[in-house]
Order: sequence, then C-alpha cells, then structure tokens
Amino acid sequence: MIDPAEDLSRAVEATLFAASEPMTVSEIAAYVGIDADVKGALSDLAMRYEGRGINLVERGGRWLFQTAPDLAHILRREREEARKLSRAGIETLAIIAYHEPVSRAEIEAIRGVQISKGTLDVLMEAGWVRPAGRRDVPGRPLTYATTPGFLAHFGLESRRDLPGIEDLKAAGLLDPVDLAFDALEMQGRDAEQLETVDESD
Amino acid sequence: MIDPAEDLSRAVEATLFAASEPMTVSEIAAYVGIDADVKGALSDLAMRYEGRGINLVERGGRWLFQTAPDLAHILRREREEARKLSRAGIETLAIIAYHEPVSRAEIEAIRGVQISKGTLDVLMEAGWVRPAGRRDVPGRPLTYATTPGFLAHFGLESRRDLPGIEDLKAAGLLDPVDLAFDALEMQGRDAEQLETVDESD
Amino acid sequence: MGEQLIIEEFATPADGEPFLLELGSWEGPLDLLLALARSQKVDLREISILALVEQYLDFIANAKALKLEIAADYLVMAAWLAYLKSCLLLPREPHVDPSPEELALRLQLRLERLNAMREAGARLMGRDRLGRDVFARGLPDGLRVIRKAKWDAQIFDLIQAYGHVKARAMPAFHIVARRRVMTLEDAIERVARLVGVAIDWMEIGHFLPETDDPVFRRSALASSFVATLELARQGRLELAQEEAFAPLMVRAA
Repeated sequence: MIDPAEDLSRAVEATLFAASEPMTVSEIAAYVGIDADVKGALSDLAMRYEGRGINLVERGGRWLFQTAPDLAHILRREREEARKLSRAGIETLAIIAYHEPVSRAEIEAIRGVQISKGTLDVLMEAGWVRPAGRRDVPGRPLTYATTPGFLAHFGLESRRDLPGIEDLKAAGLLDPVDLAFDALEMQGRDAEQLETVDESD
Repeated sequence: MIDPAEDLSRAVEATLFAASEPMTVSEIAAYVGIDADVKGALSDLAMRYEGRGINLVERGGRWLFQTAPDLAHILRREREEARKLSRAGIETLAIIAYHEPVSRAEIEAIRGVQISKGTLDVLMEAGWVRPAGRRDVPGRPLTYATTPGFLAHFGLESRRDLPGIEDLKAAGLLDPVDLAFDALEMQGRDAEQLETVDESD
Repeated sequence: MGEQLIIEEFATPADGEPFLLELGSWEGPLDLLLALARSQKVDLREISILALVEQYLDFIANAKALKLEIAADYLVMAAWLAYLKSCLLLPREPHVDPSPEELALRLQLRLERLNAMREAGARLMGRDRLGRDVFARGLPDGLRVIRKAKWDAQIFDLIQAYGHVKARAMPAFHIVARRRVMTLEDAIERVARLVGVAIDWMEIGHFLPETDDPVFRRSALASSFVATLELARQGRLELAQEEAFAPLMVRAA
C-alpha cells in the first residue's frame, strides 16, 4: 500500500461495494478524498473487472457494481414445492370435471358459495383447467373445462371414469354432512341404548 | 470463457456478490452446480481479492465479500450504531461466546448478578445468540450459544479465533470457580498467598 | 468507558441523581468489587481481599448515608463480605468449614473470571465489526429462488369434494334418534297406583319399573320424581328427605 493510485483504487472499490445506491463521481470523492482522481480510478477498476463475474458499470452518470449479465441464469433457481389445493380449489375442480363446460356463475350456483378469481387461476396454473369458450347467452360468460393434464394427473382415461352420482351415494359420499357427523358420534356408543330409526313412526 | 475453472470462479463471484447473506459452500453449489469444486473456486477467489478494497472471507463456514478493514475510516458511517450494547450485554455475550453452550445460571454465576430480562433478548434479537438445547441435569436448564451471524459480525472465522481464548483456556479462566479451586488445592497452593490476618490493619 | 471513570461516577454521584445502579451499566456487587480491585492497579491474584472488603463496605456505608436506594444484591454482598472480614480478622477457629481463606480465595477466583470476561468483551467489541468497520455489499442484487408450486391432489380428494358439494345441495332432513322414555302421565298413573298399595314410607326407587336399560331407568326416575311432586301438590302423598341427596321417601297422605 505504498502506491497511492492503488490506495485510491481500493478505496473507490470498497466505497462502491458498500454503497446502497449507484454513486456519482463527486459522491465517491466525498468519501475517498475531494482531490482524488476518481474518474481515473473508476476506469482502471472497470478494466480490472472486465470479464469477471462482477462488472463495474456506469449508468446515467452513476457507477455501480453489478453481476455479469451472462450469469443471470445461475442467480435464479427454480424450486418445486408441493402444495395442497384448498378446499375451494378442489371443489371447484370437481364441479368443472363433472359439469364441463361450466361458467363461473354455474360453479357458484352448484357450490352454493362464491369462488374467488384466484381459485380458477390456481387450477389453470396447475394445468388442470382451461377456458373453454364463451356460452351463447346474454353476457356471453366464459366457460371452463378440464385438460388432458387433469386426466393424466388423476389417472383417468376419460371423464367417464369419474364415479357417477349413484356410485358416490353407494360410497356414502353423498350423505348430508350433519347426518354423517351423527353417525360418527354414535359409533362410540352402545347402539342398543338408542332406538333405531326404523322403530320410530 | 473457454476455461471451465474460470467460468466457475466467475459464477461463484457473481453468486456471492448477489447474495444478501453469507453463504455456505453447499448453498453456493446449489446455484453454480452441485458437482462444482466450489471450495477450490473460493480459495482461488480469496487469493485474487487479497489486498484489494474488497475481501472474500469465511465466517463460521459461510462465505461473504466485505470491505477491507483498513478502509474503515473512509466508510464508517457517521450515524450512530443502531443500538449500543449495554455493558451487561457485552459481558453476557462474551461469557456465552467463550463458554458456550452455557446456561443462564452459569452466566449469572460468572457475572455475580442476575441477568435482567432484556439482556438475552437483545442478544438474540441482534442475531448473535441462540438457544442451544437443554442441559441434561435436574431442572433441564436451557443453554445458549452464539450464531454464525455472531462470527460474521465480529469477523471471526470460527470460535477458535475468539481473542485470547487459548490463553484463557490454558490459564483455567474458562473453568468454573469450583474446578479452579480444586485445581489450586491439588497444587498445594495454600493460604500463604493470601493476605493473612496479621498483615492487615 | 474506563474503569477509572466508573469509580469516579460512584464517588461523586452527579447532583443528587439516584444511585448509578439504575443506569443499567452497573449491575451488581462483583462488578463493584472488581472495579475497586482494579483501582488498586494490581494483579487480581495479588490484591488484598481484606482491603477490598473494607473499600466495599465503606462504599455501601457512604451510599446509605446518602439515603440512596441500594439494590438487595449490594446489601447481601455487603453482609457476606462483613462476615468474611470478621473471619479474616478474628483468631481462626480450627475446624470452621469452609475456612475464611477458602472463601477469600473463591472470591478472588470469581473476580479473575469476571475480569477475564470483561476484557474479552472489550476485545470483542474492538474488532472490525461488520456494519461498522467492514461492510457487506450495500446493493445486493439478491439471489432469487423461483418457487414453482407443484399442486397436489388425489382422485379421492376430488370425488369426496364433489360428494360434499352435492350433499350440501340436497335438502336436509333431520331425524331425532328416539330413546325410550317414561312420560309424565305414565309416571303419575304408576306412582298413584303403587302408593295406594304401600303402607309405610318407601324409597322412590321402589316405584320404578323393572328395566336393564339405564337410559330408560333415568327417564323413569326423572318422570317419577316430578310425578311425586305433582301428587304431593294435590295432597295425595307425602315426601320426606333427611338431607340433601338422601333417599327420597314417599308415602300415601
């Protein structure tokens, strides 16, 4: 550190590195010394960093270090995260699968609950649902349908493989919710203590 | 960019420059390539930056670029340190760093006074201290230890670099009083080294 | 903050300010003892514990004269030191355990350890600290992890969800599971009939029908109890009970 030019170069380097904003030559000089040849030091530094992973660049009279543009791809990393569909999401998907093509208003009528825009977006992002044209009624609402990706994900050859209403009923999947709840409650008790339904009149 | 080693060096350089936190070797590898010789690239880069205004340093197994310490005078910010640590805080931090893992009672035994509520909180909030599991003795007291952030902040490559730790260890000054006392007894050190009754008044 | 300065602060509390204990940097008795020890400018291993104790006790006495609030820690320490001092001054009793020398030595060891940590803390604080002396990059571009959601749902989730939707839409009808009960009318009729036959006091349980069904038995007991109240009101029977929860006795009026 006997070389004053080298000293200045180091100081400018550190100043720009630590700066939270790009800096003008005079802003840099305020740190490293008013009389210093900051411009000279900057062009010297820019040359040193040429071809490195970091470059020293000037943008609108302000200097900053930035990572080399050709390395942008390594500074991003994609990561897949398993996420579970929300209840609204899975219900909406089921309604579309059973009723396609179906408009948003129809989905809401079947669910009995409004759906948010995000719900359909998620299903489309997952690649399971696609827009399927507009219905020829007043307002021309957009309809939605499932995709081949949907069939592939759920292991279905076609939508006809979805269990029908009768199948669902047989599987107990159509039981009204509160009855199903009662059934659960009763399981623990001694059934003999309770009158059964068919004894009533 | 025909040289693969040079490519890797640039990639590691850019990754660490872009990072907002110190990174471990495997974290870097997740960006530049799992099979890459990141360690080799790091020591190569550390050498390249030696004597520059920016240095590549290792802190507790994590790597970061930081400005050279001798440039502190031009970079030191005028504004006050965000929070000045109280003396109780400094002592507690030192005790944890030199004795870790250490329980609250052990800290208090050394300081000769109870630790006030805020002291450990402040150290944990600063990111320098963390709970380090419970000790397997009656009461199962929680112990505390320092963090990688502590090493980074105080410029320590590892706890072995704590100032004077080897001397303190050798002098037994990191041993509890009981142990030190027993050791002295064994050495046959007797009361003659202490002021005796007749030397007083 | 040098130790010398601290001592001065103690010696001359600024214009009646409350005791420096409240400043937070002063915390306890070992602290003060250590400061006093250092003011002797000697190796901690060579200081006179006795002289130290005297200085400490002087300080506490002085603080008391100033009517300052003194933390319990200080007084406990003062009491302990006064004891230690007396032990060191008085002729030694042969089998007192632990000996005053041992206590003094332990105190010295503690002071050495606290002193070591205080010096270590100071050296730590004096290092080139990140954000004060050395700086990390001020404008990190940031590394980005682009999170790609991998949506997970099974076919069963799908059909179960559809079942729920359809079930919600179905008209709900509720069935109350019926239990065997004894109506109040039945109970009045039964109790009235049985009490007419009985001659003396009888416990209410005797009026209940035979059953193995505990639910029905509870219903019968409740109804029969209300029935006895009703019949008593009509003056057709008398009720007696010795104390709360004692058997309820019934007889014809």
